Order: sequence, then C-alpha cells, then structure tokens
Amino acid sequence: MKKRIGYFICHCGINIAGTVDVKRVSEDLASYPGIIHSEDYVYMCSDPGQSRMIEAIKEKKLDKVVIACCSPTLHETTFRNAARTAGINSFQCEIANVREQCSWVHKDKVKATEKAIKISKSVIERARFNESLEPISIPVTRRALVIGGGISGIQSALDLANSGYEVVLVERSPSIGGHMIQLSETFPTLDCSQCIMTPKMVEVSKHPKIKLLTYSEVQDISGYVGNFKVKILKKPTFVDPDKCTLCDECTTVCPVAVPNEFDLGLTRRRAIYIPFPQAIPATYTLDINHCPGLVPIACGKCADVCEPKAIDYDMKPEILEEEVGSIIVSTGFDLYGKDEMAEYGYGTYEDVLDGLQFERLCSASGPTMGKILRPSDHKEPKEVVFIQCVGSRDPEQHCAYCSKICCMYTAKHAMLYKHHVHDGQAYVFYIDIRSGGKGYEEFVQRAVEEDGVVYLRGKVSKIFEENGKIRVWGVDTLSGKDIEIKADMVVLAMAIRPSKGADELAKKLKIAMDKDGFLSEAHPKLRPVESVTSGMFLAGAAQAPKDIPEAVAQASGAAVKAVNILSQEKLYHAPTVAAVNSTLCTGCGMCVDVCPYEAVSLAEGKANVNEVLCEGCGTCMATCLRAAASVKNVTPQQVHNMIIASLEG
Amino acid sequence: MVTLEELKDNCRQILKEGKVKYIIGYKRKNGQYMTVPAFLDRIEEVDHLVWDPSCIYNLVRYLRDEKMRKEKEKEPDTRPVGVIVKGCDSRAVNILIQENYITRDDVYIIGVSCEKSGIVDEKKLTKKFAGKDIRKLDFAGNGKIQVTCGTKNSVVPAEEILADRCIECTIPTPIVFDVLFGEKTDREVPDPFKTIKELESFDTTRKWEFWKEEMDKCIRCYACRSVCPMCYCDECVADSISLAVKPDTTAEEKAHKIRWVEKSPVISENFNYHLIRAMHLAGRCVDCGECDRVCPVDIPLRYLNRKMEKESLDHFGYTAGMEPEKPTLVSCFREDDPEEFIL
Amino acid sequence: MKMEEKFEPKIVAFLCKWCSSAGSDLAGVSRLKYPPNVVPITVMCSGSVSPNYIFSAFKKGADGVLVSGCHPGDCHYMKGNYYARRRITLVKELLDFIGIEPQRFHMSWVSAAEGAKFTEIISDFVKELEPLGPQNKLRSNL
Amino acid sequence: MEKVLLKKDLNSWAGKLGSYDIYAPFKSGDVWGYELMENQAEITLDYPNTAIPPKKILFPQREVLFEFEATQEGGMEIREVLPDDTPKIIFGVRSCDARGLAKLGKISQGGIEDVYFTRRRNQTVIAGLACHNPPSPYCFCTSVGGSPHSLEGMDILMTDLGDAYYLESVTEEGVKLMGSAEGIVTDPDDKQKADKEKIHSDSEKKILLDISDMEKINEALSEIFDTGLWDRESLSCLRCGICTFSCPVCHCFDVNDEIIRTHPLKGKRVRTWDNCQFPDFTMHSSGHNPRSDKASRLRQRVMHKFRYFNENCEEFLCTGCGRCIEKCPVGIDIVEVLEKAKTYEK
Amino acid sequence: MKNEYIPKPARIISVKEEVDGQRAIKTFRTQFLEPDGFSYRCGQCAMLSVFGKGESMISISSAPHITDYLQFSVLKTGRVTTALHDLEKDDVIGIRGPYGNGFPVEDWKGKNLVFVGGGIGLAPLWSIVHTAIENKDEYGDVMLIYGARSSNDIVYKDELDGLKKKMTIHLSVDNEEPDWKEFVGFVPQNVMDKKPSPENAIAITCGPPVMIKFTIQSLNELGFNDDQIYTTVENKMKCGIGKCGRCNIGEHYVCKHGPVYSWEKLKTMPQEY
Repeated sequence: MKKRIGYFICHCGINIAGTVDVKRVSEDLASYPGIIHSEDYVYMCSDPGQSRMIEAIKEKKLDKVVIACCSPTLHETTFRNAARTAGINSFQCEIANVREQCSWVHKDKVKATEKAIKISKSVIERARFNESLEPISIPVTRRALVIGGGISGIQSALDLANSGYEVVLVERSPSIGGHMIQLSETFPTLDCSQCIMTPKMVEVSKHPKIKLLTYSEVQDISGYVGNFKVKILKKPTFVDPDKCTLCDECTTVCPVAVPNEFDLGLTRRRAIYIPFPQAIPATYTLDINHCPGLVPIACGKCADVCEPKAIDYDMKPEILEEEVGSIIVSTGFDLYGKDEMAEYGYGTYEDVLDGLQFERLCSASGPTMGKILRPSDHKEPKEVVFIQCVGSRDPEQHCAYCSKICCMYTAKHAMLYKHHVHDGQAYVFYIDIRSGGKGYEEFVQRAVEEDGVVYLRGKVSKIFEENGKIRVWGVDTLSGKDIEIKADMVVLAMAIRPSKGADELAKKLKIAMDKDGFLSEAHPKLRPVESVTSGMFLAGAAQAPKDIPEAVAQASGAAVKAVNILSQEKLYHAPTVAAVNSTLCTGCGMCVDVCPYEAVSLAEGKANVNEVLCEGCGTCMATCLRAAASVKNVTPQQVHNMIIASLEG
Repeated sequence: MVTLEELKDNCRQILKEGKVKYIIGYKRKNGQYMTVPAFLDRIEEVDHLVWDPSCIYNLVRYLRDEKMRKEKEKEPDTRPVGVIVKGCDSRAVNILIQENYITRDDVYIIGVSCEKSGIVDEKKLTKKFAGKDIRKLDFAGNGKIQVTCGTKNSVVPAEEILADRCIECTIPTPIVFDVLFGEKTDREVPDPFKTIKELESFDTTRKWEFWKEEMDKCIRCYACRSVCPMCYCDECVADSISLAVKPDTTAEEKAHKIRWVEKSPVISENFNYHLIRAMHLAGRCVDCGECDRVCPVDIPLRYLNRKMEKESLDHFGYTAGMEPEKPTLVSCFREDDPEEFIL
Repeated sequence: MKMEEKFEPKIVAFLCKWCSSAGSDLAGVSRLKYPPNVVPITVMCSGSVSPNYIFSAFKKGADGVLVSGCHPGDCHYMKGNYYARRRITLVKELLDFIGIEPQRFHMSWVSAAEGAKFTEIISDFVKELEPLGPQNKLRSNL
Repeated sequence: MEKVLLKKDLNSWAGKLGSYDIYAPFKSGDVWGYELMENQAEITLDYPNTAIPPKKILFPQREVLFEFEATQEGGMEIREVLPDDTPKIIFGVRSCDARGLAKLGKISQGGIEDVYFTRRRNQTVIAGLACHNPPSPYCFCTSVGGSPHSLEGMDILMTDLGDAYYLESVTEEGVKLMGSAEGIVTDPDDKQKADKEKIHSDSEKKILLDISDMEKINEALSEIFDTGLWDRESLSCLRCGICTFSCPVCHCFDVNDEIIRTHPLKGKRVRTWDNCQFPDFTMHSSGHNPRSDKASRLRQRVMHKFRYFNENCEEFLCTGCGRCIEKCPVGIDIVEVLEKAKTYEK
Repeated sequence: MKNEYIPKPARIISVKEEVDGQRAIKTFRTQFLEPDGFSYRCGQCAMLSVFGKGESMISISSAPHITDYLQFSVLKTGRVTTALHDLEKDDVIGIRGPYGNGFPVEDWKGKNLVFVGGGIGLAPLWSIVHTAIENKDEYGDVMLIYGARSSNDIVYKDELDGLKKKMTIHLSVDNEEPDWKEFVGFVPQNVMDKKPSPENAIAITCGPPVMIKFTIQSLNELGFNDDQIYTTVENKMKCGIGKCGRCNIGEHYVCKHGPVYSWEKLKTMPQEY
C-alpha cells in the first residue's frame, strides 16, 4: 500500500509565516508523492493545532505525519504524543525544523520558502521509510553492587539498602572504612572522623539488606543495565569470623612483623592481624603474603593458640556470582607515593611525612596515641613545614590537576599541630589557597589568625637533612625573599591519584577513564554521577579528588540514580538502535571496534547488536563496508532519499 | 634467493602429508614465459610450479572462492589451503585474518621473497624487448632480472621492466608465512609515493582533466573488484544487485536497496563506483596492483588506492596488513589525529 | 534582455543532532542571518556520515557538502566524531586528488553554543562557492 | 568495384565524407579503441586491433530506450528515443569484428527485430581492413569459419598494399561509398591484384592457433555438459566481464530505469551490456540462481558460442578475434578449453 | 518498424489483495489508456513497467476471451513487484507484450485437462483454466489440484468457491489447520491421493521448482507420459523477446521457444531454470 502522509506547517504566529510563505509550502507539498493531507495552521503546538492533526490522522487514515515547525528539541515529544493519541505509532511523526533552521535565519521570503519546501520534503522522505517502533523493554534485577567500601561506598550502600534494595558491597581490603577511618579530625568542624565513621560501618555490617564482601575483588562482569552478572573473588582470610572471639592471642604468637598499612608504615603488624580495632567485619586476617607458609605449614603457631579453632589453613578462595541491576563504583584514591615523588625526601627522611601519616600521628588511636612526635626520635617537633601541591598542578612533571582537598586538610593539619604543640610553629608553603566550601574560608582564616600558622606563598626548592633538622629552602614569592626553615618535621600534601588497580577494574566494567586515570562521568555538567556505561554510576574520589561532604553527596546521588533503575520492573530504551543484516554481514568486526557502547559483538561470524546497550549513534553504519549495519529510522536508504529531496526541491 | 626446487619440495611434502587441501601457485601459460594461477592438488602437478618475475597474480584472491566453496559443502574438508604469497600478497592474507574473513588456520602460507627486485610488467617488458622472442624470466639477484630471448640471456636492472607497484614497493618480503623462501630484505625506495605526489602537484583543473579522461574509459567490467582480494563481499555496496539474498530476505529489503551507482558506464556513475571503492579500500589496499593490471582499458586505478595508502600513512601512521590483531584504519582513532582541514 | 540569474550554490549539510544541529538552532534563536543555500540533514552523529552520502550528494547536484559534528571530546556518543574525522580526512583527500575544488567540501566542529560559528561557516561557504559556479564534475550525467 | 587508394589520400577521402560520422581506431595510452573522429587527419589504420570491438558503436554499452515523465494529469508520457540518423562509417574494422557485426545483425533480426541495432546498422558503412599479420597471437578466425580477409559483414574491404589500400566493395553501400572517392582512387593494376591476393593467402597462414575438427565440436560439447572439466577450467576465473564485454558477438544486456528527477517523476529506461559471467546474471528475484557457480557460467559461455548458437544458426557465436584470451586477466583460454573438451575423458 | 521495448501506458482499474504478509500476492486488472490491439493466448506473459523502478515479466491470468481488462497476479518479491504492490486503482503502469508461445490449446482439444498448481503458480494456469471452462464442449474433464503453504496463501479464493460447480477442484495446505477440511500435505502428495487418470489427459503444472519436480514424479507414477505433462518456465524471461540472453537454456531462448514446455522436451535441456 502507498504511504498516507499528512503534512502540517505551523505559522508559529509570524515566527515562521513572517519569512516563509506557509500557504505556498502547504500547496506545493500537497502534490508531493504520498501526501494525502497538507495544511498550514497558526500554532500547531496549541491544543487546537494538535487536534487538527489528530482529526486529520483519523479522518484521512494517515499513517505518517510530518510537522514543519520549530526545532524537534522543542515539540517533537508533543507531536509524537499527539500522533499516538490519534492511533499511529509515535515514530511515524517527524518534525521538519523550518523555524530555527529556516525562517529565523533568513530574510528573503522567496528563498526561505523554497528552503522550507526542501527541508519539508527531505523530512517527508525520512518519514516515508520510518518503521513503527516500540521502546525496548528490559527486565531489571533489583539489586545493586557497590565496589569499594570507603565512605562513598558505605554511603551509597546504606542509601540503597535503606531504600529497600539489596546491596552487595565489595571491598578489597579486610575491612571497610577506606581512608576516612584513618583520619583524625575532619575539616572544617574538627569532629572526630572515627566517631562519625564507625556507626556507619556498623550499620553496614548489621544491615539486613547489605551483603558485605570484604577481602574480595570483582573479577569479571557481563551483561548490561538492569542485568549485570558479576563474578567476585573472595580471598581466604583463613579465619572464621563467626568463631573468632577477637582474643588477639594469635597476634602475640605470630613471629612475623610487617609495616602496618593502616598506620602507613608508622607501626608494624603481624602476619595475622586485625587492621584496626574498629574493623568491620571485626575479625582477623591471615596475610598469606607474609605468613611463613601454609603449604606446607611452616609455623602454625596462631592456630595452635586459637582456642575457638577459628583459624582454618585450608580456606580456599571462592568465586561468588552475583546478579545485579546496577553498579556503583567508589574505588577511592591513593596518595602519590615515594616512587612518584622523590623530590622532597619522602621515603628518604623519616620525618618527611605525607598527609595521611600525619593524620595517624594526630589520631588518638594512632601510633603515638594522639601525641605528635617525630618518627625518627619520638621528640615533639617544634617547627613543622607543610607543603601543598606536592605533585599537583604540575603539568610538566606530575599531575596537571588540582587535588582539591589539600588546602583544607593542610590548614587542618597546621591547626591540629598547634592544638597539640602549643609552642610549635607551623609553616605552610602554598601556591594558592582554594577554600571554596561551606565554612572553609573561615576555617583557613582561623588557622592563620587563631593558631598563628604562617602561610608562605611559594614553592619549596630543596629539602635536605642536616644535624637532625630538615632544612627547607624556598621562596616567598610575595616578598621575593628566599626562605630557609630548619624544620623538625615536613608534611607533604601529596597529589591524589586514582586508587591502584582502578584502571583494571574500569576495563572490566568497560567504564572510560580520563587521561589521569579517574573514571569518566557521562557528562561533566549534567550527568556527573553516571558513567558512560548505562547502569553504572560513580561515587567519591574514584571520579575526581573530592572531600568528604562532596563524596557523600555524590554517593547519595549515585544511589538515587541506581534507584532510578532498581525501582522499575522494566527499563525502557529508545528503539532507534542499530540493526545488522546478517545476509550482508561478513563478520569483519569493524562495527565491534567502533561501537562506543560495546553494544555490538560477533556471534557465529556475524555482528549482533545488543539493543539495550546501543544508543543509535550510527558509527557502525558508516563504518560497515557492506551496508549491513543501519540505524532504525535513520537508515542509509532514508538519508539517501533525503539527499535527493533536499537537492531536487 | 628462492630456490624453485626447494619450494617445489616443500609443496610436494605438504601435499604428501595431506597437510593442505591443495596449493594455489603459478604455472606457465601454455608454453609461454608468462604464468597463470595454478591449483595443485596432486603431487605430480607440482612439477609445473613456477616462481619467477612473471608471477604477478595475487593468489590470495582465490581464498574467497575457497571460502564460498566450503560454505556450500555439507561436510567441507577443513584442511588449510596452501597459497604462495609475495610480500604484498601476504599482507592481503593478514587483512583477511584481521577482518575475520578467514582464520590463520585456513591457510598454509608459503612465502616467497621478491628480494630486491619484483614482478615484471608485461607491457614494459614487451616494449623493451619488442620483436624478440621472450622465453623466460629469472631473478638475477641484486635487483636485476634475466630475460631469456631465444637462446640469448640479457640481464637488466629490474627497475626498467618492473611493474609500477613493485618499483614503489618497500615490503618485498612476506609479513606472515608458515614457510619462507628467499631472503628477508627491505627495499630502499627513495620516495615510494613519487607518482602520487606528482599527481598531487597538478592544479585542480589538471587533476580533474586527468581523472575525467580515465573514468570516461571505464566499461564497468568490474575486473578491478573481481581480482581484488579485499573485495570479498557477496554483493558490492556500489551496485547492489540483490545477489546476497536468502530465502527469508523480504521483498522490501530487495526492493529498497540503494543504488549508489547505476549500471550505465557514464562518467558520474564510473566516478561514484571508483570513489566508493577507493574509500572501501582505504587502509585495506596492500598495493598488489592487480586492479591496475587487469583493467582492460588501462585506467590507473592503483593511483586512487595508493593515494589513500599515502594519506593513511601520513595522517594516521597506518600501513595495511601489518598487524592483523589491531583494529583497521577506520575502526580506530587517536585523539590527536590531525584535523587541520576542519573548520 | 533577460538578466543572467545569479548562481545560487546548493549546499547539503550533514549536522549531528546533538551539537551542530543544536548549534544551528541557536543561530536561529539568536536571529543570526546566513544565506538560505544550505539544506540541513540531521543525523545522529557525524560518525554516522558515510562517504557514500557525500559522493551521492555531489552526484545529485550539490555544489557543496558540509559535515559537522561535536568538537573532539564533546561527542554525545563519546567517540563518533573521532571516527568521522578519520573517514572524512580520507574523503577530503580523495576528492581533492581527483580534482574537485577543495572549497566544495568541508568538515566543521560546531558545538551547541556556536550559533555564530555555524552562521559564519555557512556564509563563508556560500561566498567560496559563488565564484566556482555549479558543480558539474560529479553531477549525474545519466 | 575494386579500386586503389594511396595511403596519403585516405585523409582526403575521409574529408569528402563530411555528412558521415567517421569512426576509426584511435590510440589513447597503450589502448586502441574506436572513436568518433573529429579530425580526419588523425585517421590511421596502422593498428593491431582495438580493445573493445566495434559492436560498441552499433550496440552501445548504454542505450536509452525511451524517456518517461509523469504528466500533471497523473498519466505517464513515454518518449521513444531512437538513435540519431546521422550516417556513420567505421574505418578499419577487422574481418573478425565485421563478422561479429554480421552475427549481431542476425541476432537482432531473429524473431522480433531490435529496432535500435537495425536502425544503426542500416545507417552505418563498414570499411574494413584485411589483416596482414594476426593482430594477436590468439587469433583463430580461420578455425571458426572466418579468415583475415573475410568479406562477411563488410561493405568495403581494404587491403594494405604498403603505400596504398586496395579497396573492394562488398555491398551496394560500399559501392556508393567508394564512389565518393572518385578522383583520388585508381583502378587496380594486375600487380596490385596479385599482391592483394598474395597478402590474403599469406595472412591466413600466419594465424598461429588452429583448432582441428571444429565440425565435431558440437557433438563433443554435448557429451561433457555434466563433467568436472568446467570446475577445473574455471578455477582461476575472477567472474569479471572482460571476456564478454570485449567479445564482438556477446550481446546480452540488462534493462533498468534511471531516474532523472523523482518528483514529478522523470527518467529513462536504458539497456546496458550485461554479461553471463557476472554471478547475478541469472539471479531470480526469489534468490534462486540457476547458474550460481563459476563453472556453470564458463560452461554457458563456451556452450552458447560453440553449441547452442551452432544448433540454431549453424554457425559459431565466435569470430576468433582472440580478445577474450588475450584480455583475460588470469589466462583462461577458450581455445584451450575447446581442445580439452574434445579430448575430455569422462 | 515496431519498437518492441516501448510499453503502452495502462491504468490499473482494480487491485485485489489475494494474500498478505511475507509472500503477498495482489491481482491487478488493467486497461490501456488508448485502445490497443493487444491480443494474446493462454499462457502468454506481458512485461509490466513501473516507471522509475523497471519492468518485470508477469503471466497474464485473465482468459483471452475477456476483452475489457488484462489481469495479472503478482507475488511481491523484488524491486518492481514491490513497487507494483504499492500501486492503487487509477495508477498508471506500462505494458508490452504479449510474449512467449502460450499453451498449445489447439492440440489439447478433446482431452481431459489436469491442472496442478502451487502458490502463485496458479496464476499462469488461470487463463487456460477459465478458457477450458468457458469452452467446456471442446475439452474433456477439467480437474484442478492446487495447494498453498496455508489457507491464507491460497489465491483466487472467492473464484475457486464459485468454480467448484464447474470443475473438480482439490485443494491442499502444507500443514494442519483448525478449519481445513481438505487435503493436508504437499501438492505432489495430493496428486497421488486424487489419482487423476492419464487416459487421454494432459497435465499442466506450475509452481515452485521443487513442487514441479515432485509433481512430475507423481504424475509419472500415475502413468502420465512425459509428453502428457506441461509446465512453464516463464520466470526465466527477462526482455521478453529473446535478445538479452538471460532466458537462454541450451539451444533454447525461453522467450522465443517457450516458456511452455512439455516435460519430454524440458527434461532434455540443461537444468538451468
């Protein structure tokens, strides 16, 4: 049967009619092949305008309509809904933009009218071969996976769980808590980090909807939004947490001592250990890398002393398979280490510390029980130099970006130092002070005014040890004077890097990373918590350096985004996706290479489109040498006819 | 240098062992010095095998026939097919592998090195030895070719009679092979894109006059795409002929195939056909030059593909058929790909 | 005596939906003016523009063809414009090689904010094409 | 009528033929082809043979059959497009090609007449040229009922005597044409007559290929229809169209509509050369393809030329010009195939 | 000199949808815009043009004695037939012809006629079926054995009902259907089931190639000699006049020598149809 197309041109008051002779257009189009009905109307988008369209569709049994009006971004949905009301598929309604792309940009009425005709004809040619499509529906597994158990992951997990959805929280270390649990106090309120963090950790461990998998890593992931299948490797801790009574006998007999990660090497721990007293899950872990050996058992002392027989040397790694509908990635950050940053004597001089080490020094539960003492001689440092932007904002040698939180935590460190060592002097070398945030600027001012912290604008050129002092050479660029400080301790505000291993995970998840290795958001402004992969969201410092409130806010945001998916029984996806003609496809795989969404794969030598993942960009279509791929309703056939119509016009 | 006897022995051996289904090689054309493709499935046929500077065919093209044959058979013999390849031909095999058209196991690649010379252009040869009774061509080493006329041998610098493509060839040794005969060498070419640069230096009008005259000659016999190992599509996009039709192909699908190019051999259609082909060969053409050779009206088709080859290299550092495990030229990008021309 | 009609070049512009088409919408919203010689064809992404479209447009009588997409890094589909850039580079070189005036084929990056740039590109394009006269080289001579 | 024309006068003869479109061999690059000559001074007959036979003049690769245009009233106006009626001369046609034209003429007139070919043929005079030496090592005209100086299909046969052409009229048209050369031609003397005869008889001996027992070929072919010969011989075939497009008697075509304007519809119905070696030649729209493999297509080409046509018309659909052998990019040799066909053991 | 390539414009006066879906069939009746001396015989074909799309050879399914229209039943299968299916009443197409030799009806006079058709294969038989019924005295018994994939695929449904009074009609569908009371199975099986007598009979079969092959086997089994069996290979016809080369099978050009063949002749020809 011939197509029965209706054509409507909107005057848009004088917006269109002022430059385009709409009567002439409508008359001209009336004789165009397939046009059964052609009319002009003053405001097509108005209720009477839409009614006219609906009436015409019903009366003249139209199966397609083209409305020449404003940009489709404005009223495409309006008219498509109206078309559906009239009983035709919404994809049988197309918009010809004769306002923004014609009447508003031209003056010559004759030429603008001709152009409006060409635009209309070309859109009619598109409509002529439009398929009727229904949104693609996808069932949803109504559970979520959160990767990373720092504050962001915890927040996301709790928000999701409290919304009623099951959450699998995967943490690679033996305890959740991340970096926040290492901190002493938090800016700008100086409340105790552990005090506000532990209740959340406990809540996670007690929450009936949260399945906590610590000492575990995501190994493999397949599927797509709403239907991910995740393989998780659960590494053996060799300790049964249910039996363990936390008596700590095992650590006393363990012959091995290694640097304690939690205290960043400021203390040592045993091969069997609990990372920190408040660890969740509250249990011990046998660190296989440092244990003298299990196969064959080389030592066995810990098991010997364990009364409840909680230690099981035969524990094996487990692979767990979980099905989830949505994933939040909150893999956090690491600080620049000594491998990356050797300039300032970090790793060489004992009394040159990084920010996290200083946090541990300040912490009441830290290695010095809250006293600030030099690691080298356990004396109280009287002059401490804090250096900001170590590795940050240095495009030539290090990271080009600003690590964002250093200004604030350095101010906090200086302040905390003064609170501990009243007669001490804190110096801060800075490039700029970035203290945007609620109460932040006031906080920095307090450090300067109340705690007498000396801020020096400039870079440190050299640090070296001499006579038990660390000599810091620098320049105060404000006064232009060379500065030399004989410090007792130096604290470096190291650049923030994506957590180690985040890149591998990103590859498994097929989430893009930016050039610095942080995970890429789908849109820098409008989709800051979504990854480019549908159904996966980002939280916390994995996406970019951020402070706790920001991380928590993003985590909650990500949780809501995940709920957007999980709260639905089915997801709907635009059906204008690619399709492959398998007769023509030779399976060369070029479309697989170019697809930005990993939506195309090869099966039995033919390309296959996962319609759920496909966004319909059509790059496969232009890449395919055999014209086997095409995007529904923007097929090469349609574009070919549009080209002809726009040139014949 | 390639020893023909060794090559033959290897072929006999793999046939004897049943390692290959058959071998695609070269044999003499009916008592003449030029060769034709040979399909050897019996050991005794290997006696006729030839390798000399007349072996111009890119035999990789026949892997397509083999694949089609296999697809038709109910219980196909899945042993590999032996194929004799030169440097350029081997890159064509690589592309077929890169594009999943064949697997590495489908072929037993018998590489032969062109070393410092290459394959002779029959037209140049007959011009140079006009009126002489050419009997035989041989590689004479050191970039020379021995031409036997009657009973007289003359050794000439290869460049004088080489096919154009061979003159500009920098990869005379197979990139991929199961067994290689002859020496692995490169070929120093002062400017492999000299001809293209010359054409580029023409002004717009002169370029157009040049190509218009060439395209006007095209009779659309499609020998160019028929001989091309890369043109393995069942149905060419340029003139969809509904050849790729299955019982479930709908009438609409057949009816609405786009005719980018009409059958009429007029300039606009000829241009469209050859432009589409050039685009489709960008990053895939290995400059085996076969399209150029087979053209019955002597359109220098190679130039179009060679131009694309040049741009692929200049802009994107890409050479076709070198790394089959990597994406193709147009299915990858670098963020810093040049874009001076973009407004 | 009949005045010789002024040559009005015909331009087909393939605009990606998200940036360039939106940019040309902005030109409209801003009431910028450019010559009416261009007919836009909105495609999803510049990465979906097949060389066949371009050749076909010339064959059907286009005097100029424009392909326009998002700036690198801004593609709605992340990478489509990078692929387009490679492909179109080759088309550009090829057309130039066979003697099509380089002024007849352009690619541009026009963001949704660059209404003014779109206006300028079209105005310049028309100006460039006017002295060249009709494109008859690739036009169908069936 | 028999006359002698000095070679130097060929151009002035051509100059007298102003009312005709003159086609003659023309070399572009390394390739000879028949071209419409704008400048008579460029006419030369010193050439081997053209790549594409002169059938392209009488049966052009693209022929517009008619034009159609939708009328305002919803009808369709159909305008027949006939070849223009300017008389034509083709100079230098070789005997094989002239015979080819004669065969095409028979095909065109058999059954329903093909208006386009007939009309062109009727207004064309063939001034052919006998061969001294076979233009190609693959010539085998003498094996298929022809000769290097065959008169079939000619209006005039010219024989190169060195400094002059010996002209023999074959048809009334030829006589008329030779009449126009009055004043610049002379009557041949006995030596010239003898020379011509000698050239003719010598030229036959120079043909290198000779297929024996051609009278038995029909029978031989009829016995090997279903044999493996065709698979074997077609192995190297590329499925291109060179052999048939360059054949002086291959005449298959396709008919298509070409659209000039889609709305209101205007277009042309054209026929273009087609080719039994293209895989889509016999393709049905259902997807059924009776000759889907190379072997059956090669068989069709050989069978049609040497058996089917022979059974209908008692002659071969081949003039032995050797082009398909010479031009085949992979050395498929129809003579070789025939030889094998004769001796093929099932 | 008549230019055989030029079609005459004709108007579609009615379109009837016989079968819808994947294998759609429509029946068109047409009238020439200007009176035309178009006369034809049973089994001949005509070339239909859809301008801008091309031309396609279609069997004439109306009987020659009907003079006010030409009827064609068209299976939608390719470019031209799809375009034809898009046409409506009053649209203009082009027609040239008639082509082919048609059925040797004169030779069949006085004989019993057995028509065996499958799917769209009834269309080429339809003119002779009607002719035979119209001239009942000239022929013996007329039987039609016709089958389709399903009851939805049966063409000329309404007419078949009416014709049942005038001739024996045996229908079949390939697979069981709820309300189907007639034969279930393939056409050749139905032939074996209904056992038409070869006595003084001619069998004319048309349909898909596989069906024809097995129908002939069935007929042979029932005692039909090869010279009693006829079929038509009109789908080989392309230009209609034996010039374009596509219809060449062996020494025959189907356009000139066919398309109607006795099996006795066709079986000696190369199996390239």
